[in-house]
Amino acid sequence: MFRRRTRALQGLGVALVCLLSACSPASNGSADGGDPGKPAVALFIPGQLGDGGFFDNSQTGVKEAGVRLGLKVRTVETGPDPSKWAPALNDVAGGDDQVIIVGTYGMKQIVEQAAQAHPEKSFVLYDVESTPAECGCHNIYSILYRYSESGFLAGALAGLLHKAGGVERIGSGNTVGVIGGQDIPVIQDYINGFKAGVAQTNPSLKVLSGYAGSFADPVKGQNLAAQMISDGADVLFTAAGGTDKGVIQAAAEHDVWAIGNSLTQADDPMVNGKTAVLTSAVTSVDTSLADAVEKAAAGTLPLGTTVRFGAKQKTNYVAQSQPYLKYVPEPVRGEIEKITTEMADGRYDSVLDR
Amino acid sequence: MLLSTILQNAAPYVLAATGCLLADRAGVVNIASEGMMLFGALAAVLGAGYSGFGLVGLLAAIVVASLLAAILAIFHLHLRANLILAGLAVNLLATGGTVLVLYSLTGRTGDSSGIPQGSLPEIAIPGAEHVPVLASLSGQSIVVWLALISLPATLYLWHRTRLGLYIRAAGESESALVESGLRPNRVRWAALLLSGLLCGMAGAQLSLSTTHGFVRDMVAGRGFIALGAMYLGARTPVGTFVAASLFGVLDAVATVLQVRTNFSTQILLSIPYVAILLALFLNGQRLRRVRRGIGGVS
Amino acid sequence: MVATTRSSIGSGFSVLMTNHDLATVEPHGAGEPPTGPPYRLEAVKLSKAYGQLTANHEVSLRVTSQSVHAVLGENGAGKSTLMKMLYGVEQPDSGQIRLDGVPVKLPNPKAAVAHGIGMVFQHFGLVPSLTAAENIALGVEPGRPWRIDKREILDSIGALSDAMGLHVDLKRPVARMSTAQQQRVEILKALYRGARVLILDEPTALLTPQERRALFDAVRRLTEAGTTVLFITHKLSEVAELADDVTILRRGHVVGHGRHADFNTAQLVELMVGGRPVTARRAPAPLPTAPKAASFTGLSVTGSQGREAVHGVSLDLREGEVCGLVGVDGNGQLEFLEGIAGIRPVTAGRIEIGGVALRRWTHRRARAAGLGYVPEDRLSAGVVPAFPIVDNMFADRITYGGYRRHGRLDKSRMRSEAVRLIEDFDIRCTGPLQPAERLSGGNIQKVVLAREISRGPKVLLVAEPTRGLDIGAAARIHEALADAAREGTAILVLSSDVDEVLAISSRICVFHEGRLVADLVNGDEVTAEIIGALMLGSAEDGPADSPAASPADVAPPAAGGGA
Amino acid sequence: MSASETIAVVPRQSGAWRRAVLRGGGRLAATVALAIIVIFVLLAMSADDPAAALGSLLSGPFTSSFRTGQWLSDSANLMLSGAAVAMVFRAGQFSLGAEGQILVGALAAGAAVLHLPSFPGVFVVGLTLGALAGFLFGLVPGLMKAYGGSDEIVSTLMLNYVATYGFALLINRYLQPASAGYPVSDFFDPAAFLPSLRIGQLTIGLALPFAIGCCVAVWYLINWTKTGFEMGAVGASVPFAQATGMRVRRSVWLSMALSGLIAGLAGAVIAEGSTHRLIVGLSANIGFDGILVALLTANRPLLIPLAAVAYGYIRTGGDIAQLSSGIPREVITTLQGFLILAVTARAPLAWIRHRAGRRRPAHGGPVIPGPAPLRAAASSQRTGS
Repeated sequence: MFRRRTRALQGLGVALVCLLSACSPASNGSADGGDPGKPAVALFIPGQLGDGGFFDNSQTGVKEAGVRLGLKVRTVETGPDPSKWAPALNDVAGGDDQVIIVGTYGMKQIVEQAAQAHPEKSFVLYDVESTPAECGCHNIYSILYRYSESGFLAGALAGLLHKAGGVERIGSGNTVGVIGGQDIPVIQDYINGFKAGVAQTNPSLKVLSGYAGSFADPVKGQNLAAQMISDGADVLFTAAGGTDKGVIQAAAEHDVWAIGNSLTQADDPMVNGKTAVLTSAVTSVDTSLADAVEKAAAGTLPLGTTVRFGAKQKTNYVAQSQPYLKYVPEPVRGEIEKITTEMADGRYDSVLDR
Repeated sequence: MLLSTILQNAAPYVLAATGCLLADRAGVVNIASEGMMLFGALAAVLGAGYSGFGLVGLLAAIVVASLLAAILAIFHLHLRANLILAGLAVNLLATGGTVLVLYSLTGRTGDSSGIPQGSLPEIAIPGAEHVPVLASLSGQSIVVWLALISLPATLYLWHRTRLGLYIRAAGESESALVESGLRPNRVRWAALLLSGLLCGMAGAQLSLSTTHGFVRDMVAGRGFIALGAMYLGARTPVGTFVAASLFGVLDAVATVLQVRTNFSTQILLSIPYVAILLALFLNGQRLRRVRRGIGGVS
Repeated sequence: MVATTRSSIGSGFSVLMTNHDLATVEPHGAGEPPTGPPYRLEAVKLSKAYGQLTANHEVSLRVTSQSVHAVLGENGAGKSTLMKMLYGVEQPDSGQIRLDGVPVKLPNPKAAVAHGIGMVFQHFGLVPSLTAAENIALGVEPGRPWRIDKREILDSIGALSDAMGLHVDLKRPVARMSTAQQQRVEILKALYRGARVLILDEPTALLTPQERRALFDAVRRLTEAGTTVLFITHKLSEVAELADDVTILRRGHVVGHGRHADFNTAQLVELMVGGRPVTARRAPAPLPTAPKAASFTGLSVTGSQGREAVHGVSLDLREGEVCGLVGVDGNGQLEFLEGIAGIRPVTAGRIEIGGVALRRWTHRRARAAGLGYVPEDRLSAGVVPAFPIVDNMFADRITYGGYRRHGRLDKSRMRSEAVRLIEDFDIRCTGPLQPAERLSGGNIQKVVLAREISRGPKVLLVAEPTRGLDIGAAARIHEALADAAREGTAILVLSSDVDEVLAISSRICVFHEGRLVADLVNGDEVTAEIIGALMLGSAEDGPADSPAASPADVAPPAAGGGA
Repeated sequence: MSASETIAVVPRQSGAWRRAVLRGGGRLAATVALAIIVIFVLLAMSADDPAAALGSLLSGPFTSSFRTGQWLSDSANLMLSGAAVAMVFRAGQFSLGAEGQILVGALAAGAAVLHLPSFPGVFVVGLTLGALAGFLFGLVPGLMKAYGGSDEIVSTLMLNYVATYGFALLINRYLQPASAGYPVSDFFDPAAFLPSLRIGQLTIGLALPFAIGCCVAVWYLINWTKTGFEMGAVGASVPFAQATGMRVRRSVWLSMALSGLIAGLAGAVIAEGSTHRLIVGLSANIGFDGILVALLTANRPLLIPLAAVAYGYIRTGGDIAQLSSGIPREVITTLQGFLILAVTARAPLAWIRHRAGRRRPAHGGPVIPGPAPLRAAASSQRTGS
């Protein structure tokens, strides 16, 4: 009885203190640097940074461009609670930032609403396309990515490595594998692209695929990879965020090649002193966003339009990493070069766009 | 290959479940096993990475996880916080704390890239490559070996040592211990610290052997599964060991199914949880049959 | 298991017959009482207060070596506090404890054990799943910390139990032992720790008369072997049977002490209750000829272990009769009662209350049909200690939808009715909102009875109505039951205290091995000895010896009952 | 978690009341001080300007009326979740299943409004189905406990995972539009949005009064109805409930199912009032936050709105600090852990006193347990556990 009361009091007190403290002067966020004349840029992350891929890459791109151009740039991370996204974006849109960069499919309508409410601001919406006709907003520049192209390149590489013969760690087995994080459309694009790439270059290869069910479960990634390896796979493409770590680990353990999806992975290919990541099939979100920031700074952001970034914009490519240059035979590299060029010309669109 | 995967997967379950068992039998449901494993995993990476020695990582994992156990012990045993809620709180501390520590050390919130990679020592059996079972065992990390000997060790603890006797007594009849001039809380402290130690080892296996590196939330419910395995094993050492190993097998089977079939990932991933639910129900039915009469409600 | 029980009961039985002699037995070590110190154990002017309440005021106690010393007093007289101080559980505010004339400090039980003092609590401090040996050795295991010497444990305990005649299966978990066996384990546990002074806290509270005999025999053997025994009780008969010396406590003060033989029963009662009226054995109520209130036919009931504990028992109850239910613990009488109450599954048979037969017997239906039930364990099943009196009093009626107005609970009406019941049943409390946990045991039982009687049941089932209560409170409870019977309620009362059953019942039913072996009209000819014999299963002897035993409504089953 | 406050409130003696206030005040001050210290240490670890971050955390929700509305909306969700938890705790059962029940409730509500033709008030259908689904999902561990004797802590914990995976699976398979790049459904029709009131920039959703209504309903159920009384009694003592003719099993499953119902409603309210669609991660741990809210009030339903508003303030403040100062979100998670520890710790003062050398045992009673626990042990032996 008594205890109950004191604890209830505590609850009340917490409220009280909060209310009292509300009188203290508000401090609005201030990011460092930035020329006063240039637009302030906010990168809005509807989720958490540290995914080792998509969001981290977008931050890299925006920051890099911001520093280069002397812009005031800040990142706003809302966390995975979707009920916070709309209010948080409204909050940001109501602030001082002139350019607001927002990604992922789930943000489409939310950004459109914010754009409608704040016609004076410029929005960059990446990874999904806004439909101006529906929302009646023309201050959104949309960026789409052709993930399937990256997958295709990785698949083509895997196929060609098998065809070439005599490549280190590539055995006589006839199997390659691809591992995704969650079973969601974006990742499905990667996987379908990979399968198409293998089919294009080496149709007799068998492709294993699996989802870890999480972007943050390297143990599951390790398990899946080890299983694929024991089923004969000697090249593994991974598109699974933090889960990638496990895949790469398994590749190192069992002497097979992993193909990553980001430059970071290609730049740091070692696990325990052993090279595991052959290269990465990059979809450079960072480049596309750096490009957008540049255009925004210059006042040339093509609002109301959509750009599909891919091989054509040179954002989808196979990284020229050390191991790639060392282990992949010259003819194969040439072939990949050629496929990338052809892809940019739209030769594989029919396969890729399903 | 499959057996070695199973061993690798089962080791954390076995160790953590044994930890839950010790705590549970001493009268403390260790719902914080998840958090202990998580912080253990991070500490292992940091310890091994910065010192260059895998064993230091293991030690760091043990110390940090035991520290969390100590927090739980202080709050539950001395400050009389509700056990389950304090356990949840420890889990929250681990979820948030690991990221904050990672952030303050590396500026990254997602994973431990940038910290030198370490690895647990591995124990190989010379000449075992061609012997069927030994081959999978050889070269496994020290933690897997520890998991294997955890069963005989627990049984020895149970039946041959004072601590084991006291642990079994503490959970069932606190008054008996007190009357024998013993302090139940000390026994619980010991059990909780041991529990932390085992969960720390389990975490180290995840981040220093099965994979190399820490990823936020990488324990992904394995601590809760370990807790469930303990219940599934009817709170006995052998049962717990078998049930925990079973989850290692289940993981491996799910992986095979994911790679070789088009089965829905979500369904495969929820199998362990459904299995625990079923086991709980069946076990409850069995107990109910035994004590039929005075209600079915414990 | 059955064999063990029987043999111990068997030995007790022979003593039972010489009961009358025991009352005049000379103290042990006859002759001059020890004239001077050192006494084995001595308490000098111990005082202890809990806040406002003085539990012990300058209590002194002298225990002669190798004697049996009884500490007699009503509940709340301060007996337990005294014992707790002697065992180091509580610290005296002032005073001194001496062992063999030497003052000792007992900051905790461990210190007491180190000084050779052992205590057996009323409710056992055993770990159910550990074996007897593990329980006995708990905390003092021989061997190194990382390796207990099991052989050594079994050998040494085995030797001890042989020497003391306290036989138990050392490898059996205590969960699977009878109460008496568990008590033996407890005594062994104390002795194993080197206890030479053994404190027994109401040791007979949970025992059957036969088990009590066996215990007393064991206590005798212990004193012969050199142990000094101090036991707490509020039962005069036990003092008469066992004690050499006695110290009587009342309200925290010593009001009398000396050799037991120096007191007669009337003096002891006088000292103990301080001149309050005490119910002696009540004249047996006449067997009413009123109509049947309930009839139970061929009931079989499942017991705790899933086995059938009651085999086809039939019994009729008439309005206004008080039927006592006795049996050695574990012979089905409790299961029978709980089966009728609908707490346990009844697997066969027919239950009729007020002429209406009910199918799918549950407690809820039983209550709806007019059954009242006072459970055995009043603190866990009789009341919710944290709930106020009013909630405890009307819990049954609330759950049946009573006390509602406009769909919500009518708390003010409940409160005013509670006030009335508190008066009627003489419940000592600050008001209907006082939580039950702050009441004494007797008043808690009155709350339970107020609840069960005030709903006007046709049949009232009562288990252990006065266990652990002092004489005054027990008398009130007995009055309340008698009043209810006068109102026409048929009462079935189960008690492990045969004297109580003899005092309040108009009829006595004896259970043995799950069967009703005797159904007697209570009268002066029916004695504790006869009932005791029947409880042991000697169905042929009992009624034959007793001319008053009338053929029961239900004939006892064929000789021996069969299993 | 025993329901010690039932039919009657123990009469208030002015002295005791004042002592309670003083002691409560002391504890409160300590808790708040601890919270602020912890926040500051965490911020110092992670923010460039900890003082500014703390300032924006503490004043955030009042810096614009939009943010105020956001705070109230978040508080409403917390209230519902807290009411669900308080419901089951007051009935003496333990459930950690609100998280899963919220997901299931949201899923049912969302699936309904996505498939139904739009008509005014369609949101009510969603709420009803959400509540129903939550009820059924809460019924599962309830029945498992009542009829199977299954430990409800483990079962509810496991069911949370089942709900999480099931939620993702169903959205993935049936509810997401073909073009989606992420498991998320279309937005609901505006008719399925929870109505809200706009006062200038301040938006107050129907969720708020609705949530307060739910808290009152739980209070009424527990304190003024037969069913609630039964639940309290069953929670306090099963043998007692059995011996007084109560329907023990019904009470167990009903209390857990009703808690599920409220959590399901919370899910529906979040879907219809906050996210306006189904999306993976929708529950965002609010089921566990509900435990904290219920705990802050010691499971008193009428105080839950206050506690939810207070806790919502810190949460929203944290969000705003994150928006404006760029501190990692984990500061709030960690703080939450500390807060739960701080409010669940029941005897810090006694312990400190004990440590300081008083010879009184920490638990304030004799070291040797009296008859009650022993008795319980003895009776559990008897019933053959």
